[in-house]
Amino acid sequence: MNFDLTEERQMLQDTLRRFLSDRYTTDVRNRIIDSDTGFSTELWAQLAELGIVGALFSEAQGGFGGAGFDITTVFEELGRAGVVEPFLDTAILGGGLVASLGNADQQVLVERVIAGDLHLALAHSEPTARYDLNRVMVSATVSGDAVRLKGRKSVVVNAEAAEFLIVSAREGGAVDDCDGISLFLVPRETAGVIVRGYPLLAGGRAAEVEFEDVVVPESARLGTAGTAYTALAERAAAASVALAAETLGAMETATELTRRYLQTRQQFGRPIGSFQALQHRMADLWIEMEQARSATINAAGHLADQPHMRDLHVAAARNLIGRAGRLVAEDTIQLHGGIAMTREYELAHIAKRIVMADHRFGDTDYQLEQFIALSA
Amino acid sequence: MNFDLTEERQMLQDTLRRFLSDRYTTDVRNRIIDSDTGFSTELWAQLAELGIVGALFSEAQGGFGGAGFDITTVFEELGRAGVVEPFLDTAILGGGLVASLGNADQQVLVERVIAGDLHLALAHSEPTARYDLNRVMVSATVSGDAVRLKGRKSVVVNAEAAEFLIVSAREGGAVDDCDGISLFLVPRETAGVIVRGYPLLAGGRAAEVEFEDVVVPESARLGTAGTAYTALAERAAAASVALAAETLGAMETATELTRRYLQTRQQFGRPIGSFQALQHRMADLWIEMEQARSATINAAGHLADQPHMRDLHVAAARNLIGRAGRLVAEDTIQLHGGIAMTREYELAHIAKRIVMADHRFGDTDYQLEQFIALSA
Amino acid sequence: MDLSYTAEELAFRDEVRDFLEKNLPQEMSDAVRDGRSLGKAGHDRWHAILNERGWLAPNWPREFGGCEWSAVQRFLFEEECCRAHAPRIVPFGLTMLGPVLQRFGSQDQKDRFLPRILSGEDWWCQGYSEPGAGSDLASLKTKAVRDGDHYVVNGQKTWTTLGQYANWIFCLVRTDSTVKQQEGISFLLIDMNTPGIEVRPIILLDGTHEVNEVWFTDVRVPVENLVGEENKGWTYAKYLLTHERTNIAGVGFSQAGLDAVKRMARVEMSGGRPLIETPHFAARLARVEIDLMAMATTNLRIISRAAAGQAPGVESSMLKVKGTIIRQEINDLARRAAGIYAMPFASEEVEGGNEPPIGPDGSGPVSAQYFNNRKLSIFGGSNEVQRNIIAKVKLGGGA
Amino acid sequence: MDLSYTAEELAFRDEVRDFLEKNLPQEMSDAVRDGRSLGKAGHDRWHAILNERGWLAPNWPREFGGCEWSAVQRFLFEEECCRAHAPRIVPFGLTMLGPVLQRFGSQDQKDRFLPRILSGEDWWCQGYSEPGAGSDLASLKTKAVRDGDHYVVNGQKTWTTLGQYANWIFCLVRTDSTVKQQEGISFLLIDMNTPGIEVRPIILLDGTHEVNEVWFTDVRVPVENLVGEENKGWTYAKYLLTHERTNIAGVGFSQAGLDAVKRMARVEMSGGRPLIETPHFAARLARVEIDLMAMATTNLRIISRAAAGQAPGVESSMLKVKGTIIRQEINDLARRAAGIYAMPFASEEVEGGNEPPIGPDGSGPVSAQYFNNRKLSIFGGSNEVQRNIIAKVKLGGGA
Repeated sequence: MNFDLTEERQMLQDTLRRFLSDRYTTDVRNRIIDSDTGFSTELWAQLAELGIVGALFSEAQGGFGGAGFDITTVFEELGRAGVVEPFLDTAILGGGLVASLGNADQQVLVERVIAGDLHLALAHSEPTARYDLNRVMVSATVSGDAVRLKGRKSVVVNAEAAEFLIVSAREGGAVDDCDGISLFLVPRETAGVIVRGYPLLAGGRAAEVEFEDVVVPESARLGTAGTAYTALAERAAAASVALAAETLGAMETATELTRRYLQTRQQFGRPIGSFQALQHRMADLWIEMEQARSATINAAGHLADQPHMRDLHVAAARNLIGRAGRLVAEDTIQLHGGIAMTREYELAHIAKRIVMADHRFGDTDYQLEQFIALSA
Repeated sequence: MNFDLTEERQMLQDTLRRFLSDRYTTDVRNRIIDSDTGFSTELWAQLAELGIVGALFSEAQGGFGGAGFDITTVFEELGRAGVVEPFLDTAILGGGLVASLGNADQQVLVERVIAGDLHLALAHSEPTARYDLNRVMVSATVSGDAVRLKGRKSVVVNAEAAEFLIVSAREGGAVDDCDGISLFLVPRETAGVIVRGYPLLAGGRAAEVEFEDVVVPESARLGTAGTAYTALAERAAAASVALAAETLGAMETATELTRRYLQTRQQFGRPIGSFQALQHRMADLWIEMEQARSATINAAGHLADQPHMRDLHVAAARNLIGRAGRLVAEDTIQLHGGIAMTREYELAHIAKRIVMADHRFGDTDYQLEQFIALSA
Repeated sequence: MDLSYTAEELAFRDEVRDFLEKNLPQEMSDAVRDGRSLGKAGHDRWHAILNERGWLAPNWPREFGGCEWSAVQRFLFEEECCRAHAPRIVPFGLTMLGPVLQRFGSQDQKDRFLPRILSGEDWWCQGYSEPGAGSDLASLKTKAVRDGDHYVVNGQKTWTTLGQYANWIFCLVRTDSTVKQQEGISFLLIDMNTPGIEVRPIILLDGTHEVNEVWFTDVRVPVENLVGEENKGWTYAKYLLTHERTNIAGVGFSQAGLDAVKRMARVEMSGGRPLIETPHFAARLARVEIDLMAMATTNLRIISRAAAGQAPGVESSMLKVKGTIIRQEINDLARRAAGIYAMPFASEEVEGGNEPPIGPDGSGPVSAQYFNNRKLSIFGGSNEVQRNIIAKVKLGGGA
Repeated sequence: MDLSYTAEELAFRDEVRDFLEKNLPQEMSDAVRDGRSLGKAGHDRWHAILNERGWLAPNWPREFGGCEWSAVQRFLFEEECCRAHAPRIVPFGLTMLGPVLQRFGSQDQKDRFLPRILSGEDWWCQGYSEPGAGSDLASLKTKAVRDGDHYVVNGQKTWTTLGQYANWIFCLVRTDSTVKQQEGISFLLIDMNTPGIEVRPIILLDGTHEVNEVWFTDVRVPVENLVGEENKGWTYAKYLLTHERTNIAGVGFSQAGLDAVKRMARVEMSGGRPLIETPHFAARLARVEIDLMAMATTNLRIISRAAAGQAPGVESSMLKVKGTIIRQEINDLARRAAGIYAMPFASEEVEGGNEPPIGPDGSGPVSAQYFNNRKLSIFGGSNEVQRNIIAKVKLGGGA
């Protein structure tokens, strides 16, 4: 039983926290959000150089981390600073899938991801799939040594910046079978790939992606045909651990901003932090923060477990954090009052990150359903 | 649109409130609870004489009320005083079923109920039925002009005091069909009726009732064979309106006791009602009280409607009151502290009435299920 | 006890419904339903339509051109407007300033300002809040110093809603700093075109420009623009704040919002069935709907008491708290219902384009509205202040 | 980061599990599981069994006959005891007074009292609370006046748990009324058989007799029964209250309670299927289970920090608040699970008879326990006091 970070992770945390607090200020971040690309290539390169991307891959994959607690260490800091750059999409999802399924040729992309000069996006969600990971209707039809992709993917985060889209498509089975799903590495510039981008409410960009009879070679497939679900589910779990940690970090910032505001803001002749009703609400938020931290630790600690145990802890963590996160986002805004409603105030962005994280890979209710099914 | 009580109901309310506040003190009530019968025949007679039972029946039935708002007027006051006498069982359920289904001979019993000299009990719940009104396994088999009853009924409130049990039994259909259920007027002293009584946590008594080949004449049936469900459902709705109003009355007492306690109880040199955290919790309780009152009004006002609309409002009211009631019961105890944990303090009993009401005719979750099904 | 409307009330409702069907432009109700901003032109247009029908000022006496409707009529009107997705009537002139002038204004002020509120010639905004004051409204610092037949105003107001469209502002200003906070405040009417006034936009967290800062530097205001007596402004301000607000619970908004959530949850699929049939979402939806059904009755009970001449006391605080909780919960449900489509930022540019919408109908603005409506429990007397009021009245003693 | 126990810890757990399997009498664990009272004889018996094994005082140093276990060992022991439905060890002598005497008691007091706590010869109770004091413990009024080599004690204590079994009581008494509240308090050990002491039962809302009033009328206590210095009692009391309590979160109790709820919900039927499969109940159950899984880790994190020598600060307040919320929520779930069988009052007479139980296994005491455990958030520093503490530490400044 040991709840301390290893020395390496402690260093990673310190480095990242220092870098972001120096460089990733509210002004800088809000300018990034307003930019056309929705992220800063310069900061991306610098963070990759600091080893932040490498920390998300194992040594075998060319990185120096990749375990649950590496992911939480990195993402808690990203969340704390409200970072909008697509670490989840390029590294955890895109890079992670190539690393776990790709052949030697394809693995080269992982090196480029770790070096910071390649972006990827997972094109998986579909209009009627909501959060169901197994529901894939985009079709892949083999003819000769070519594969024809057809269908639509929704809210593909980081699609515009990605050199390759990793596209899930069905090669067999019914619409919601786990079997029959394949992944393809599709250059975004391929003919017939129509990308319609838009900004996201909490920063960054996504796109609707239409595949109009897109033809790629069979060599674009990651792994064997129809068997991608296991890897997808594993990466979805990793993404959930990342999202949990990111939200936890954001909650830390939200409560810390509120703590300071309550100490300094005067009303009726005294700091509003002296009002007992507000004190008690803060106390409840701090308690939920501890719970959120524990749930994140549980999920990270079980990420390499058997799928059943892994998914049980992941669902538990994301359900708890979904509830606690909403409470923290709403209450910290309320405890501030009007100032937190303004775009310039750091909390506004942080609250958006917290709440919007609930819309990736299954919201609070979806996670509860999963937990119930897994614990039956 | 008019939310005022009629003059008659206002008088009924005043009379009942005055009588109970004079005569039904905590001491008196706690002695009643500890008694062997679990209720006071003397107070029962006096209340019947005041017209409290008659107010629960329509003029056609020999009473002078019987509408939703008559029921709420009476039961809110009963709830306010924490009355444990079986008005629900003898009048709303027992008397109400005889009045709506009984033939001329059987109707005589309603007169005796209104006069205060007859007790009844509805023997309906069964061990595996929980709150499902349609789930009846006790069987009724006709042979000649006799009917043979067999099976077990659970938590039959007021069974020991009842001269007749009104027993639901199945004469046809599957175990959870609405069709096929009949009601029989069974004298409690009939051979083969085994009554095992026990006290209830919130006052009053109930019993497990076993029917070991009990034989009654066919004339004991209320209404035509296999068609009792409609009347049962209507009385269950009336009982739910009564329970809602009773709980509302009890919540009034709980918050009023707490208001006074907060005003007088000193701690850290000032009344604890001056602590803002406690003030805000009280404010929330008062808000929920208004909501509970509105929900009760809605249910009472729709009691005579078509079953669908009636049951929708009943389910809404009982779900809301189930939630608000728990909040009020738990928070008023908490706001008091230790004193409210003692049996002598009025709130202890009131809180038990509030919470235990949730276990009759469907709890908060059951009502939510009903509401969802009815609003689909 | 009678839960039904009278025949007259029902006839009135039908009249309103009919009017809205015929006169509310489709593109306007579409914009309201989809959460798109109308701009000043849109507001002005709806204002003119209502004015033509004589239905612009439900709560004004007839002598000033109002409808003098009963509380129930006003409620019905508001409910029908919400159901039809009519634009909200901008309240600053009609609901806020109007009654104050009618009660406390000079004859000149009434003659000059009231008709122009109705005609739409004047767009009013409210100068109450100041930075640093928050819930402690009376601690305001904006100063007005008498100089001949003018006041010279210096200071800053904030959270001034739609101030960017306004040509007039009613302001609370400090005219005496030597007395108790509440006793040195006056109520001034200020032409926004006076030199020295600067309006600076505040961009809210959802990217909208609804509110503003208004800065006053040596702004000269004629003394005839003082409402009532000097240093009595706090009385008028309180009158304005507690002036019967039949729609404080926002029942109509909530009903319209809930309908929108249901529409979305019927088409959005989860696990192969419509979201509305999945138990956890259905439970959330049912609980809010149950709360709202009760709230509608609570609202009517209080309205009917007000109609019977009983002044609403803590009830309006209760309606404010619970009403905003319900509205915010519905916003939260809408966000949940939208699923992955809650993430896109449906900015005006995106929405205004020719592209088809990204998610199911109505999903575009849900997240922006969720965040924007956090204001409901903050502005207009925060829910904490309302709870203080409830406790103070019912428990006695200070907070 | 490593979420698993060490091999030594696991071996220890197995040893405890094995011991409980062999030594915990079946009828005793049945009674605990079903919520039946054990009486003094039952408590004494379990006390003796643990004492024989030397496992009675996990947190005492070895020199006084304790186990000197690590925080993790203590947690594992408590968890296993809960899982096996072992009776709770009565804490007054072992967990509360023992450490105070070891730290602040005279050599005579240690020699005289500590062995008798272990042997079970003395049953201690706690004389802290007074009527009218509540959360404001330091406002206590029970007076001790020095008279030769005795103190003469007058006053009243309340909420004295299991005082009806006790032959000794440790009391906070006022020995100086002229100074600040906290500075005039002393810590006295009083023989319950001294003339002038009267114990009056308080019956709780679930009909149980757990707590008492203890009245003192001219009770003469030898001065050698003063612990530490006169007027320094508040220091010792605070030491006692904040003395590391590894089980303040009650994780073991909650786990056992949740298991019981699941057992009941698997047999209780609703709409033709087991209650545990109905979505709303399943959702309640899942949320509590998720909270409890996190709480178990929170608890271990704080324990492991304590083991590393970091003093627990606000963490124990956090554990108290969330731990009691979870335990009470589980009690609420149990009541819900029981359905109509939550209504019967399973009094000792009813339960003690030869009749079969009325509802499904375990449903008998659920409602009584639900009400009885409202005390968890009231006694031992109410949850409101804990929140004050958390806010004070993290925000600074007073309440």
